[in-house]
Amino acid sequence: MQVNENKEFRPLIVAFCCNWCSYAGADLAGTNRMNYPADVKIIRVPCSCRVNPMFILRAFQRGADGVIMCGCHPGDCHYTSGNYFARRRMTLLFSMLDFLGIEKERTRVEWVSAAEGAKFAATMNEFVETVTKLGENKRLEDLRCKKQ
Amino acid sequence: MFRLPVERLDELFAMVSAAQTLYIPADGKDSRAHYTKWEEGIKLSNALNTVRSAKDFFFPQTTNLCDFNKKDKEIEIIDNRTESEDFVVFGVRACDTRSFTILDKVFLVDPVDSYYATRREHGTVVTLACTEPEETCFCGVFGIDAASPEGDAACWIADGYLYITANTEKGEKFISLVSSLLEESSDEAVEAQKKATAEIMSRLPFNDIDTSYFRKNTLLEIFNSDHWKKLSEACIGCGTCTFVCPTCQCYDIKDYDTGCGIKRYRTWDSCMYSDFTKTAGGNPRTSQVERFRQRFMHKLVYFPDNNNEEFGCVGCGRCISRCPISMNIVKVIKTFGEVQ
Amino acid sequence: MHRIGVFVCHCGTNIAGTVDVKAVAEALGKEPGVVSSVEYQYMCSEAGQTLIKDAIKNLKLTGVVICSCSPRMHETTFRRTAAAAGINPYMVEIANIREQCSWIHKDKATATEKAIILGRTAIAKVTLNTPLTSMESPVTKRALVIGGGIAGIQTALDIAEAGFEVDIVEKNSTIGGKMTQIDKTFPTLDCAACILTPKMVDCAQNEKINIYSYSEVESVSGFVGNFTAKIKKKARYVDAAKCTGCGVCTEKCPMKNVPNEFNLGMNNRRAIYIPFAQAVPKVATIDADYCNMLKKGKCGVCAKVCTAGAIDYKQQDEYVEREYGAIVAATGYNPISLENYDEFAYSQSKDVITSLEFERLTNAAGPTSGQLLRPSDGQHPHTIVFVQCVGSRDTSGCGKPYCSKICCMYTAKHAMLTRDKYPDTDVYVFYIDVRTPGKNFDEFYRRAVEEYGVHYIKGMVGKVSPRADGKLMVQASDLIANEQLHIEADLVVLAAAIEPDKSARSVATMLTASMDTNDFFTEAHPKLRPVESPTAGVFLSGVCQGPKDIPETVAQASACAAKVIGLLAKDKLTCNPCVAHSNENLCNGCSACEKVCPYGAITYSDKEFRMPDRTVAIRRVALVNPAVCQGCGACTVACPSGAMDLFGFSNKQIMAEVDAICK
Amino acid sequence: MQEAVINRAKELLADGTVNRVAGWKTGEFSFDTTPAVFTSAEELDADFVYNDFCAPNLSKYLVKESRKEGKLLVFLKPCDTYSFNQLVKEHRILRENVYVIGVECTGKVDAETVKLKGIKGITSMESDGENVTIHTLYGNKVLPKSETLGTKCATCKSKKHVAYDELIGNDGEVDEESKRFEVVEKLEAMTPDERYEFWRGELSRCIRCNACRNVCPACTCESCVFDNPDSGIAQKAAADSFEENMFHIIRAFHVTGRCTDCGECTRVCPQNIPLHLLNRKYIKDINKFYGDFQAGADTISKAPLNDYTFGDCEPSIVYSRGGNE
Repeated sequence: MQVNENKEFRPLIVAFCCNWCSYAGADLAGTNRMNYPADVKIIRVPCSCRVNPMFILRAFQRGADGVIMCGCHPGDCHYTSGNYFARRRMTLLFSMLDFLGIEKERTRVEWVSAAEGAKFAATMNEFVETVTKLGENKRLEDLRCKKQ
Repeated sequence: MFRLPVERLDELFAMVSAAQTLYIPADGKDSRAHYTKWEEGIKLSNALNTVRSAKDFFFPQTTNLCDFNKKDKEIEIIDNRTESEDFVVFGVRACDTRSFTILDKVFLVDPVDSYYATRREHGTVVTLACTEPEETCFCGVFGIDAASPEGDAACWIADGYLYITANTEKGEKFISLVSSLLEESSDEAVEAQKKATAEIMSRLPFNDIDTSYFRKNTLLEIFNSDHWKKLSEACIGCGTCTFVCPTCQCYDIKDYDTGCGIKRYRTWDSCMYSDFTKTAGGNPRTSQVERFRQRFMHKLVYFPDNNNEEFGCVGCGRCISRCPISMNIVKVIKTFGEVQ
Repeated sequence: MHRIGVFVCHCGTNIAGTVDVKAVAEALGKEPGVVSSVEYQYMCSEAGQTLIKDAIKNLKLTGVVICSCSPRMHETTFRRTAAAAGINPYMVEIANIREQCSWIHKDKATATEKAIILGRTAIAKVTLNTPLTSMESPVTKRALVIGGGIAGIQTALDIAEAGFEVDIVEKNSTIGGKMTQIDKTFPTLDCAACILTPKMVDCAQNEKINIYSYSEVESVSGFVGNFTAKIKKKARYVDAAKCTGCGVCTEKCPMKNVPNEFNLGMNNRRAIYIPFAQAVPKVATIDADYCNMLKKGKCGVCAKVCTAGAIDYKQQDEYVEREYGAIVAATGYNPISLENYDEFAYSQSKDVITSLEFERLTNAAGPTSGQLLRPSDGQHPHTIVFVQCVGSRDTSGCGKPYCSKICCMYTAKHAMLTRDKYPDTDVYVFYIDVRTPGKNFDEFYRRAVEEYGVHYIKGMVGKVSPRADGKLMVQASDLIANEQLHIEADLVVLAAAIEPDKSARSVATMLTASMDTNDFFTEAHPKLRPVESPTAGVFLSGVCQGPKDIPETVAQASACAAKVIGLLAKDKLTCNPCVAHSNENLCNGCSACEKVCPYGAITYSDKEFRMPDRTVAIRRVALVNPAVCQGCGACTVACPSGAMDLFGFSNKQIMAEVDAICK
Repeated sequence: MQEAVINRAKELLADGTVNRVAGWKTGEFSFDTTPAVFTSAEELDADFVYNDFCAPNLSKYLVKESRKEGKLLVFLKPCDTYSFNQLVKEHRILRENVYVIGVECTGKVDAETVKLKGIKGITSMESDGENVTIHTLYGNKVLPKSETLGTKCATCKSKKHVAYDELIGNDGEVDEESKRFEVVEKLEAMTPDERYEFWRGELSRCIRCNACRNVCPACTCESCVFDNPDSGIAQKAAADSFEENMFHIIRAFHVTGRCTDCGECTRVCPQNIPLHLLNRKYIKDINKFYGDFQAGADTISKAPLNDYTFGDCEPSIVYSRGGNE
């Protein structure tokens, strides 16, 4: 999160991308020179099933305004079943965040294949826009980690 | 002695809080009493005591001691303490009030804990006498009179009036702050209430438990007793008893990396935890029975050994009602007492 | 203390054009642990790599961060560079500042700021990297080919030729696949059987090849070099070792009206059958669905007439477990079901047939012994309408969105052969486009039009209505003449789209190989690795990867064989060291990790432990087999105590990355 | 009931089937009971109780007890048997070392519930199964037992024993009409802002005493991630609102599909935070998204988070569903 009196609010987005599909999809978006905001920073994981809910909370704690996880389409997981587990984990985690009254729009899962550079860019553009509208993450922030 | 009609309590609170921050026990959404910062609309709770003790005001669960800032490859140390403002805690019961004296013996002896000392300096404790003690109360065992609480100023609510008297200079200052609301009064009602309360106190189930065993026998005898194993058998190792206890004073110091610097803070610790006093070299207490023993040895043996026979317990009874498996200090005292 | 070197690549102007590489190098040089931070034109070049190697040696670097293109591009390159300079290759991290930064951002300040953050993130990660050593695993020098069509046959023959053992598992009672049903092949018009059957015989005779006919792969476990497959040999109620293939039983069996699937149900066979004369293995099979002996316990004729004593009504399914180093999927295709295309009256009239049925009608071994006769009345048809793209290139959702690729050519073949043999026949072909990109293909098609006078009409057939007199009214549009046509046809032939065999999906699941939305197997790279699946050790041969004609299938089959041979020729394989590992002190033995592991890499053992309270306890703890683990990380999240972690992507590393990004 | 239970325990001790008995004994008051292990008939006669105040779930103790020398007899209430099964499934309890007697339960009286009714100074309570007589310093009161039940019992899901070697008393049924999701539904019907306010109000009281975790039969980790400095998230105190949220989200997540809804977390919370609602939310979600699942109902089924189907709902269901779901 960067907010300055003179500057407009820019959200900080952490994106977890699986190595085989979505990270490659993100690369393809780059290769095709598609644009999406620099607010998105990608972390490469071997598979969406590597994403621990702890990582997502950690991102929010450290000041992220939105967290998105991308993986292979169901049925296409490089490891056969990883994204199925990830899907259940994230569904329940997001539902819990919603239950606690934390804006559900700050979290997202998208399936992006290695061939879907355009989808990757479009998803990121849309997600950044959504989070920008929501503004700063207040409900899951850690005041200790605020930048002075 | 001064008094004001109970209906005008809000005026008193308003007047105090205009000058200083005021905390009173008030019922929370969970229908239990918690110390709450007073503002318009907050009502004094009828509950006997708060869930957490009043030690939080002087020894909060977490204290930020200092910060370290990393700038490139340099490290800067920041003392981020600001002088705390004066505050008043109103409605502290006799047991919790006594706990401050116990904590003082730990934190105010050399080397003085400046974080605690500052808070003590700035805080005024206004106590409130108990009228309806509960089954878990056993403050009398430690020579505390629930009907005559200590503190900077002491209050009684009797016959529709709040009676107040000062015990210390700070207490006098407090009374003079609100003197415009008070009228001089005799202490008849208060004395009558003291008598009534004493009568109830005498009927309390734990009123006469005998702690003498812990002063008559040697430290090692108690330490090596077989009782500990059986007593601690069901202990689940949570920190409930220590965290609701007004006299538990152990803490841990941790460094927390915030990403833009390090915050060093201290936080309550519990001897019931498996990592209590864990060091690089290991842990001196490796089983729950040892940890359990530590807590009661501390309160009933080590503390009085070092502090003129004074026990490290005030009989507030919180651990009795809060322990998930109903194990508590009374059970320990009784078990040892029985074999005498 | 770490000594990290940061190397920022310009990638010519690819990065330097949008990112101020000097500023990035300077900013990252201030990060804790970084002892050197430099930029260079092309890090991946010889000179760039030398720069890195020299820095590692001279500055005694313990970790390397390269800010460059995607790790998917050059991670291996830079790992090798690091290894060459004497540090562990896994002490290298790549910050992707090209694909995920310079190429997507236009504003230099923004891109530079982001590049610094990405670099900082890689530094945070590399600080927590640990040297990893790759394990080696042995290679079982045998290949499994699933599917015994021309693709499987060619792959098996080529692998065997190189001296490795191959097993072919074919679910039908003979190998040969679809090609056995085809009469002639385009564009040469040579007889399919004449070129296929010698290869089938070669397979049978090659001592390196073992054919499991009438068998299916039941399960596959293991990993590249070390697969174990369980093969189900379905009971055929005939002892294959004794059967001589004489065929007497297939003539004497009283159960005469079993639809003959080899001729697509256009004639009948017996309950005991050999699909066709050149079947390999030439062994009879009893169809349990029709055999009276098996169903009712009455009959036994075949056993009586069999002089070899090969009939065994009590035969059971048999299971074999074998180990393989590589597995080839060659599961082939089928024409789609035409139930969604009722407008062509396929189910209403016997005279509306598919192209494959047409092949059988023109084949000497077919139901009409090669005479082109109408299935309904056995008369010679005079007007034949061929409809192209039935279900292909169909985006309506009824059919397949892709081009089936072979239909244009075989229809030209059918039309040409019909006109050649029966010059009195009128032949119409309705097409969307005629696609003939292949050697001698267009010439072939032009001959059909120019020499044989086939009427090619651009347009789709709207409706086929069977008339009481047996004629088929074909309603169509001619898009070039822009007019509606009504043709009275005797026979309508539909070029049905082809789709992967239904068994492919379960094979893919067993092999953990991925598939596209059409159930074709996905190749590891569409251009550069077209015959490998993304799953190591699994290879693709034939139409199971995408529509192909015979020459392409054979070419791919051989390419696939070459890849398999390359794998089997190795004695040992280097495993990915980024695998899961369990901290036994934290492990609860709860089995959560085992349940989510797709590779069965986790086992449990009871071990003795000295507990914190100085007692000794036996605890059940998880054990990861690093040779089997593929490093997905599913177990790390399933583990509640955090005992399970992943090398290369540890909890701490990922959290450090999160922290660095959010700093 | 108590007599029958003690007699059977004595028999099993005498015939050598078991060498220890896990049960309850009275604490300082008749209404607060402590789990205990008995080794002789004399101890059983002296201290063993089984009455309407034996709320503590004994299953978790078996993780350690079942690894000790000899077989142990344990008395399990219906809800405890679910925890027991779940722990057997996770290989935490060695089943062969435990002899389970299921004991009938009609709900346990909770002193906190009684106190919330404004009854002070309770010196003892007696229950005849219908009514509870409460003796206090300030006089006696009688309440119907149904009004004295703790949250875990008031919203009981099942009175059926799902694991036992023998039963004493009657076996009950799974309560299909259980109202246990009522409060969760009420919260779901609120706006996110209201929910946020609600949970801040509750979780801000958390003192991270770990009572919920340490009593939880699903939390039997050799070392909890929150105690392990290497996990990167270990913090001793709820120093910040984030820590309060984090601890409870992760804890609930870790027991997802494993929590049997025994309700101990809420029973023991010294700050009376309705922690069971978090677990129930997960149970409700799982039932809705992946089909009904009751952790601990058996010892073989796969936990929902360790399982999947191709057609599982997408995480986007969280955005698309209405406020009432």
